[in-house]
Amino acid sequence: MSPAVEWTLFLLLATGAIAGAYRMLRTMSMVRAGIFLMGSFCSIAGLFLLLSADLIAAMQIMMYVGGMLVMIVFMVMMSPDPGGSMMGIAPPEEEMDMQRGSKQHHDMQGDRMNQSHESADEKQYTCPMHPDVRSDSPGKCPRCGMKLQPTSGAEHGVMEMQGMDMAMTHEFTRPAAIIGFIAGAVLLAAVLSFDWPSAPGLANFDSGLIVGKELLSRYMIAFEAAAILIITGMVGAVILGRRE
Amino acid sequence: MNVLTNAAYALLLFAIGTFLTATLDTAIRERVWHPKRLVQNISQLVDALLRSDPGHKRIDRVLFFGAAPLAVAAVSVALLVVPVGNWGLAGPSLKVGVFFYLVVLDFLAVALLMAGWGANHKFGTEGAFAVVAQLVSYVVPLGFAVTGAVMAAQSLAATAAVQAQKGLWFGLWQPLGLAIYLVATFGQTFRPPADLPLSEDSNVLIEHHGAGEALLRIALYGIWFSAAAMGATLFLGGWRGPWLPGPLWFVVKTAALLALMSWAGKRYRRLTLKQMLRGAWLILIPASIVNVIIVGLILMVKR
Amino acid sequence: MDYRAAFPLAFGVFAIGALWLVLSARKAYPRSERAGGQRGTAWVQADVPYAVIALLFLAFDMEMIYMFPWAVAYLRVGMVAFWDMFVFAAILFVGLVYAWKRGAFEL
Amino acid sequence: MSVPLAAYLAVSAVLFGIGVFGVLSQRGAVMVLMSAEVILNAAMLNTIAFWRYRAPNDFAGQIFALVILTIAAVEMAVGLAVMVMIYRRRKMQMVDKIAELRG
Repeated sequence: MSPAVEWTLFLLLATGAIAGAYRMLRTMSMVRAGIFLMGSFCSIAGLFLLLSADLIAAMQIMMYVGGMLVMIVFMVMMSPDPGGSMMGIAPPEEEMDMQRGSKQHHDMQGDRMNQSHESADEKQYTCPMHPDVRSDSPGKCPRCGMKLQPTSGAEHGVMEMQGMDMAMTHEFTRPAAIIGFIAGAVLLAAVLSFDWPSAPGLANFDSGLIVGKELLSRYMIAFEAAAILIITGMVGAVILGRRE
Repeated sequence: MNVLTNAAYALLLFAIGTFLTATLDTAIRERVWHPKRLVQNISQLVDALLRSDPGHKRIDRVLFFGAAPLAVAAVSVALLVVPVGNWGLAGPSLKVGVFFYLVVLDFLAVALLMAGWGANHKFGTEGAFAVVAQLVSYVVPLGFAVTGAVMAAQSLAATAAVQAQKGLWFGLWQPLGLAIYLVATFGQTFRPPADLPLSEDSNVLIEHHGAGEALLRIALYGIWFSAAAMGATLFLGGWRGPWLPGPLWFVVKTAALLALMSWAGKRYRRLTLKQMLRGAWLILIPASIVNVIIVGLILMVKR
Repeated sequence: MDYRAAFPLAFGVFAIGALWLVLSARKAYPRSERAGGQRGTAWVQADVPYAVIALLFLAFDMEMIYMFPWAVAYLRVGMVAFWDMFVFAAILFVGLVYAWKRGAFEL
Repeated sequence: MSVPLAAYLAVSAVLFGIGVFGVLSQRGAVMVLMSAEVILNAAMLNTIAFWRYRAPNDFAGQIFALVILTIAAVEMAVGLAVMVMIYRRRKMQMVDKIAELRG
């Protein structure tokens, strides 16, 4: 593979992996979150292919496509608004009552939205993390410093519905972001400060055969431990998940 | 150059496969053999492909419009690993080809889920739930059925399976494996009688019209073709056969499986969610584990 | 190990398909041709009947993944491999029977 | 292999940071699980990259990645089962409202 092609593929897949994981955290729609994360995992599988670990790449996709679809079903089942009210695409007034999800949205935010319809330039702005912070002009939240967003905006973090708190993130988001940033930055600095050796050449091999042989000889303990782990998971799932 | 050849191979197979499948399905389900009527199905698809699919105002646009391209891309990648003849194409000789195929098959379910949920319609959502139910039921038996062929071929490459069937077809001494493969294929490719996500009141295509619907239907035909082709490759000796050239044998065997499946789709009533889940977990999965053990015993004794 | 063709094929077909849909969606589509039908909401907070089965599926999916490398090496390793997988499959079978007894498949 | 090892490790480090941020900031229990999956995937990417660049003839790296994948799957199954239980009892699944798991 020529260097240009390899770099292009690497950059595409790396962008996909990082953007997918990040978008997963920033979207209101649960289904979109699952699909974005699936995209991230599939990009990582693509990176595995670039690293010539074809078997692991296939296993990764097999596991995570199934796993993410199951997760999406659970999120849709358990969260109060899995569609993010279908990403808050504000429906036209006359079609409002045809859609229940939007109708609730409408009831709750009705006054605010009507206001903004009557006087379009008197837009209200609110902090994604602190719904009680309101302002008539765009700016920064006095409490956490995040950018204020218009209340009728689609993809902001907070919605009130049926009196329930609908925020995706809790109030410690800023410290969490700092910790995450520090963790990533420390690792990144460590990675970049070291002079890594280049890759040795690779013979043409059948990874399925080699992994199978290793699993049945040197790493049989991993194989049997996996069986125990899987049955533990099954029993746990059945006990915890069954109906009363 | 090799990359382009492989890509062109997969796309050509996609086009031919869709045409073959659509005409055969029409012929068997509607019992018409008139050539004009046979191509009508295809011409309708092409006609729809030229019309637009604007969706309505409340769809989730990313998911709604992403579904059809994802489905088509998945099918063309899946067809990359199907060997049609002994031409030395790199695509069919991928080292983990069979596993690769099963993996790519899952993306059709993802696409249908996206289509159903993105439509923002009650029936679409129920269709999306049915898609996941079908995936949950049929992936495992399909994988276990394929395992039997992999054990006998001692390789995950599809071409190795064809080479290993020089003497006896796997389908002849693993009839249970072939049967489980075929039954699970209905579920994985959303063919009748296991087409609950495409039925009237849980329909993932409910809001799709024009080009979007046409692309998804083409992908459904294509994936069905690929499943039959893979079945022929793994259990019926692939392109191997006396007298005739390889590709012709491949087409004959695939067409036979397609005809069988089309007939079954006409013969049996649509399965309900409960029937699918219970049938898969109480019959297919135990049977497929038993199949793996039987195949293992036979191979041990034969050695 | 020539997987190179998969990348341009996947990206290319996806891009062409998406472009086709987006470009054609710009043209007007006669409203009368659309299928009618009552539009409900997409989402009702429902109890998915197959929740436990979906969790079992995760475990079996993992088992299947282990099955493939095992199946390739099976004949070349010999009798040990057979007993290994026999134990593996038996454990799973026990899990399946347990789930069945606990009523996981009573939908 | 013209792409250096450091590039893969950098991607993995960024993914790890995103995963940590997600685990600490999300309220939905399933979202926390998904963020944990991102962390595990960062680890897997590291493992495979080191396998390819340091010891491609010893398949221990791939086996280790497989073990991580297994753990991720089982974690997912049991985590979701716990959530189903909590959801069925209390009809909610926001982690900061669940103080104790004894039920």
